[in-house]
Amino acid sequence: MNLKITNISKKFKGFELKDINLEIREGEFFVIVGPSGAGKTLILEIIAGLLKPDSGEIYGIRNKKIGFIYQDYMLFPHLNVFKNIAYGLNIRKIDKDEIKSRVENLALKLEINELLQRNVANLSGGEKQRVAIARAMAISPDIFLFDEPTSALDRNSRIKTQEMFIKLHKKTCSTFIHVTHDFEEALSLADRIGILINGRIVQCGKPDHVLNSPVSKKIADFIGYKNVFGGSIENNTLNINNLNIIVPIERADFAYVAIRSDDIIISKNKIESSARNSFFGEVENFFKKSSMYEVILNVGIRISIDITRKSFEEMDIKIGDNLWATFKVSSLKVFKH
Amino acid sequence: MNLKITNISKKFKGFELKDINLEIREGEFFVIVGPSGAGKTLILEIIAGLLKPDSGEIYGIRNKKIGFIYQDYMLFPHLNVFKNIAYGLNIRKIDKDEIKSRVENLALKLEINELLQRNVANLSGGEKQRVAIARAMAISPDIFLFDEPTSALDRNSRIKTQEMFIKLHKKTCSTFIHVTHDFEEALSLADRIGILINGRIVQCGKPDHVLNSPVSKKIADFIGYKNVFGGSIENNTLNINNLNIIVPIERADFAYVAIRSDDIIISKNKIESSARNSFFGEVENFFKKSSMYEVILNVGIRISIDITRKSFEEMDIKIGDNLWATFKVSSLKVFKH
Amino acid sequence: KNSKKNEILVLHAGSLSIPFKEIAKNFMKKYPDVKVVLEAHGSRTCARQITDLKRRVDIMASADTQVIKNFLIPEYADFSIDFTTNEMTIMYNEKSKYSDEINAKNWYKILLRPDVQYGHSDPNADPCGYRTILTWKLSEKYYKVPGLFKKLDGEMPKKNIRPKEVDLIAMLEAYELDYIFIYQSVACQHKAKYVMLPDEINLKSPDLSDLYRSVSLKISGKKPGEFIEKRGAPMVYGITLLRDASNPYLGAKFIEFLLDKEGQKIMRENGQPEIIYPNVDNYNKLPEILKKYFKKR
Amino acid sequence: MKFKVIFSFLGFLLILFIGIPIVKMMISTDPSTLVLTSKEPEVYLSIFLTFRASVWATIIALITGVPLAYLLARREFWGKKIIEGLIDLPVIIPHTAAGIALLTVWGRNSLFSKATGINVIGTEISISIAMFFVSVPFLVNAAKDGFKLIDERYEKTAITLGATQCKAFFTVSLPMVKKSIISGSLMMWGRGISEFGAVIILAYHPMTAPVLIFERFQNFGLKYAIPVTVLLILISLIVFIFIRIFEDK
Amino acid sequence: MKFKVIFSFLGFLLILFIGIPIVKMMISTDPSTLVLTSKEPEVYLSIFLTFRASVWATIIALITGVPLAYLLARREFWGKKIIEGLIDLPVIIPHTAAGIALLTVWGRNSLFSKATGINVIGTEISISIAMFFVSVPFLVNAAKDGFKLIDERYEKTAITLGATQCKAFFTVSLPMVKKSIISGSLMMWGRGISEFGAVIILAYHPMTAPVLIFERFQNFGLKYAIPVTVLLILISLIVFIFIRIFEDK
Ligand SMILES: Nc1ncnc2c1ncn2[C@@H]1O[C@H](COP(=O)(O)OP(=O)(O)OP(=O)(O)O)[C@@H](O)[C@H]1O
Ligand SMILES: Nc1ncnc2c1ncn2[C@@H]1O[C@H](COP(=O)(O)OP(=O)(O)OP(=O)(O)O)[C@@H](O)[C@H]1O
Ligand SMILES: [Mg+2]
Ligand SMILES: [Mg+2]
Repeated sequence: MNLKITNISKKFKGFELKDINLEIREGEFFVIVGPSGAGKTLILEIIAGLLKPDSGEIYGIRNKKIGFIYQDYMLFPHLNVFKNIAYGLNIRKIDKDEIKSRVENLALKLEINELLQRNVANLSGGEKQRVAIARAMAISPDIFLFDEPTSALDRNSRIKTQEMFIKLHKKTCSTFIHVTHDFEEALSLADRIGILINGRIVQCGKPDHVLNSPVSKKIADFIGYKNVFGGSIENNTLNINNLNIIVPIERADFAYVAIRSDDIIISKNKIESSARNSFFGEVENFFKKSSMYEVILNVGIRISIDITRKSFEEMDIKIGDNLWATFKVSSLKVFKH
Repeated sequence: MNLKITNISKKFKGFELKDINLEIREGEFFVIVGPSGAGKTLILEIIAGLLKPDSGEIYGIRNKKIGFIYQDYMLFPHLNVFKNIAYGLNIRKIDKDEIKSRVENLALKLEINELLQRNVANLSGGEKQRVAIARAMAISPDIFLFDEPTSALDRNSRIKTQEMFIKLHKKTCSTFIHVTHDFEEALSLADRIGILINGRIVQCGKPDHVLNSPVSKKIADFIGYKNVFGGSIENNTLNINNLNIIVPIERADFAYVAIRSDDIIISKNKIESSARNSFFGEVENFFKKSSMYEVILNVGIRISIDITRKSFEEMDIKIGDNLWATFKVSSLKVFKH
Repeated sequence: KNSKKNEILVLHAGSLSIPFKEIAKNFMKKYPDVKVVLEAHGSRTCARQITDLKRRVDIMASADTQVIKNFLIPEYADFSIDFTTNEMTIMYNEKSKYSDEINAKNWYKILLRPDVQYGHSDPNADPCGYRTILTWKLSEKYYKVPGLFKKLDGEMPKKNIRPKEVDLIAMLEAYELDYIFIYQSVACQHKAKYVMLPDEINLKSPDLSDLYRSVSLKISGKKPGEFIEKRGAPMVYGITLLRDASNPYLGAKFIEFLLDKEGQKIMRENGQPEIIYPNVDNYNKLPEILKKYFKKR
Repeated sequence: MKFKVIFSFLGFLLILFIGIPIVKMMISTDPSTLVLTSKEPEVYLSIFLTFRASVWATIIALITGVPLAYLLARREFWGKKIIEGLIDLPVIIPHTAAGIALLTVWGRNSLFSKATGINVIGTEISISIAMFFVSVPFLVNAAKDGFKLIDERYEKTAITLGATQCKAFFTVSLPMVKKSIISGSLMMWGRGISEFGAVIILAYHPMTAPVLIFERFQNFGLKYAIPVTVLLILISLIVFIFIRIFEDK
Repeated sequence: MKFKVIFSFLGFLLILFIGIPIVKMMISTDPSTLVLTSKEPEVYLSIFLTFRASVWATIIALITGVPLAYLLARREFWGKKIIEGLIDLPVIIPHTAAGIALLTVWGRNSLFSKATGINVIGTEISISIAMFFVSVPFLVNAAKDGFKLIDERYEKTAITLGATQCKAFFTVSLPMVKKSIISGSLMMWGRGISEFGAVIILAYHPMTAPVLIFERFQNFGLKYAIPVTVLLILISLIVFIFIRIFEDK
């Protein structure tokens, strides 16, 4: 049965979760992604039935086993790691040996097998998080509700855990509702993504689609478009700071255009190609990332360009260099707000 | 005065912090990075004097104002957001108006200005974290101790917060000791990085240096080298699964070689170049990341290659394609363990 | 408090509370700069305050002159004045079962009815308690019903015993008991109904002391497990001035006031008439101003 | 440093205040008297009776009071403050008055007695009733304060893991406030033991230790009352220390 | 659902058990008598005296007992269990015995009195002393249990923010256990009010409310004792409810 969330609203002083409508297919891996304070935790709590919404209904959750992972873990302080993980199994009066083997199995997968007899109070942040994940997984839920389950993990553990989630999802056919503030994580996990900003689901769709077609400036900002410019468009041209950018729509009183940093090519000489936007400017700054460089080129407006470490080194880029930036009209996204 | 940590050890059942020696220059931005459970929080607590080490000494911390941010925030539940941030100022009996303006300023910077009158209990995870940061910053400490202060933040907030840290660091000349499990974050913040694995500082140095010259397999794994192969070397050649990789050292009974995924070039045809390692193989799998693709190529061994989204699309890579992978000898790192 | 001048501390049996309060009031009216402080306890507890807790007390008045003689003389006091008497009665209220039938002749029959609950205070702790036992024993003779004492004693469950007479009143007021054995003065002061018992059994009349002496019971002695025999005797209240009194003179003045017309009048009004031939244990040690009351004899 | 010294000093004053009278009382009794006293059936029977009756009161309070404490800590409902006030009341009611009030409710003429035909006055049950009445607020309040300090989300977590509300209560909330409840139970048990005024109205016999002590004091003096008291204190102290050590396990 | 019903039922039993005797006592008094009683100086003076003496005892206990509770909750030291046991003891000591023990320490013949020349027996001070002794464990234990449930790292955080240990205690630890301490103070205050056995040994005069109630009962019977009791209960109830409401602010 699908999980259907209809018209959920919840109002607080200073924050409102408004008219949330979602239909999550049975067995789907759905990721809700949004900035801090967007209402992600609230939605999960409402779905889990831990918080009563002001209005709206949720269908398809009754009698389902739920695996909820709180953002702050909520490990039972009076139980050790083993007993925390085994809690849901003990409640179900499962055979002791069975419990033992299941818990140890999970612990092994999550690399917390050496902590099983430990007190939960003095675990490290990441260890706590993994215990919380194990505890939720132990009961083989029909629906997983994960509240930022990887935020305290280092990259390797995170990737491992993500891989585990994907495997688990394939194996169990459970519905996964996963909350994260990390769009990258959403991309690599989700069947579908819902973007939550300021208490509203602003876009919902396949990862690819969301990534390539954000429908508003806010979303583009959130999912990492660094180049977003607003202005009026006439004759397929957006004029901004005396710069004429050719865009794929003909006219608009006001619109935003956005382009991803890695959709822009940088070169010493002007590239003659089908790419119709080409601007000359000066390198203002650059930032080193682990596998690439971000270059800020001032061509009248500041644009941010990602290039590989290799190209960066080959081109020997320095602040003050004059370079060309080129991009295709088709890689520009346009939206009204 | 420099902060000098000498021979700090602390033993628990199942975990040991061993012989930590660090000298952190006054005004330095030092980042301790390590996987979950490595002992990062413990080190910070010891530096802050909140935890007594079994042995060892710390010099240069006495009479210094410390801004400590706990991983789980430790916001005072009986005070509202404003009073939490103002706590350290109130303790110092600073003028009410002054406190008000300072707190509001900080809150504005951290985008929590609308929460000032709120109860801390029902803040979102990221909001709590920002309140904790503001509270520590309010007292203008001489030494900042940050325990994963950005882990609960979404990418944009994180970048903003990181930028704020950098500005703050420039402006205040305070010493920053920043703990994170995110190597990327370490790279973009640190003057120097200390890598902590399993209770030991295993490498310490400038970000660049650490990134390019990991000294062990563990470190290479941790900082994101996906291609690490071990074997014996003879005649500048590492033989592994009948594959001969030419390496920059002449011989070794056993050694690891590592290469970054983005140091490998992929092509349909063999590239004739100075790069002396070139292998032919089949695409086994690929993963989409937000700005690139990771391709797993089986050339006898599985190697992971990062390519830009653009190249990926241009080359129209599919599983089963046969491609060449090429890399330079000089981009191979070699280490003994 | 003992350092305060013109203050006297009077410890007295609970049953003397009301008359003593009034006497103290009038006394203080007469001597406005004197303050009388009254404390009510069980008679034995009063004595314990002095002997065991070493309280500095001026006057002690007991419901049984024997308490003063046994506990206080000669270590803490020199004499004991018998100053008033009392009598045993059966107190009840409207809700008591068969209260409309009971009288001095049939009370024991009514008490022995199976649905009637009666009680008395602890003979070991309270003079009123052992006096009840003595009354029952005398009744057996007086009403000529052999085995009456055994019956009365056997029919009453131990749970109907309370340490002091006031605790019994609580039981009566909560309708837990129908009848309780208590001093006439107490019943009178509580404005309750009571059965007037014949002098032969109510332990009031000094004239009948020989009769009273013919019965006895054992009560606990100086230490646990030890018993002494208590013989019947007319009910006599004793009062004494403590040797350690902080204000011996004022103390004597208070006793004088009590023995004098005004005091005796108050006592009488509260159901505790004066003894016709007041008696003193040790005339020589009496303060001078008190001697006059006993010279007559 | 200064802080620690001042705090230790203040605490020390309190310990002296409590300790001196108790120690003085203890050392005023020579051990041989104590041994003799402990062998008197009247004494040890009454001490056991007291302990037993108070244990019963405490058990009943755990069964009824802890659920109430939980509701008071977790729910909001109309009249809650009044109930909280009511629960506090027995603490301030003078003991004799409490005894009398209980007598009217449980005595021979009460509805309870008439309905059931049982008369509890003068039995061990009535002793427990008196003890219960005067001491149950200490347990309820300790438990309530404990529950209040526990994040409700722990229970919610247990529920998502498949626990019923009932199971969540017994496996999560209760163990988490274990210390508060043990502490409250100890206070209640101890408070019950010491009760005299209310107990004596409901039952003079069988004699509880405080009644026996009072009786001995009145009839035989301090010399015979103190050893019983010291015995009571010593046994209780052992129980207290034992439970305090045990509770940390 | 079932859970809620059972819990409410059990709690309800307890409320009935406590409520019926109290309500019965209250309704047995007609309001006019109550008004008359409240106008008697003897009555209102003794009630005020009782409240005042117990307030003093509670204040002293806050000053000495809360620091002790803090140390007991936070530090480990030799003999801690013994001190904890000792602190619990006054609860179980029969009240008369407690009074007698205090008399030997504060009385006319005590070292204290001889050294200072002050005799506190029979004064308001001695009433507070008796109240303090029998009721301080309730405050100390409530505070201790509260401190135990608070993460020590909050204090550490305050210290890194520049607070001295002392400041951290007053600005963080103390406010965080405020509820436990208020609750403990209320219990202590109430327990002090009801004390009879120990108070009467140290001070029959000035008369506290329980002594007055006892005396009235002894001399005039229930009819005169109950209105004073009801008055005491009503005033206390108002105080309790008021503080319980206030504490949530
Ligand atoms: N009880 C409450 N009263 C008032 N505001 C609340 C309450 N609970 C939550 N909020 C507010 O609602 C907003 C959304 O909270 P929520 O915890 O769902 O955020 P989130 O999306 O999970 O963020 P994060 O990624 O930082 O955890 C926040 O601004 C929070 O302060
Ligand atoms: N009191 C303790 N007793 C036993 N082990 C402890 C104690 N405190 C910490 N540890 C262990 O020490 C190790 C390091 O803990 P620490 O909290 O420093 O990790 P961390 O590097 O901060 O990890 P994370 O990134 O997950 O927060 C962990 O394995 C933890 O379980
Ligand atoms: Mg959240
Ligand atoms: Mg940590």
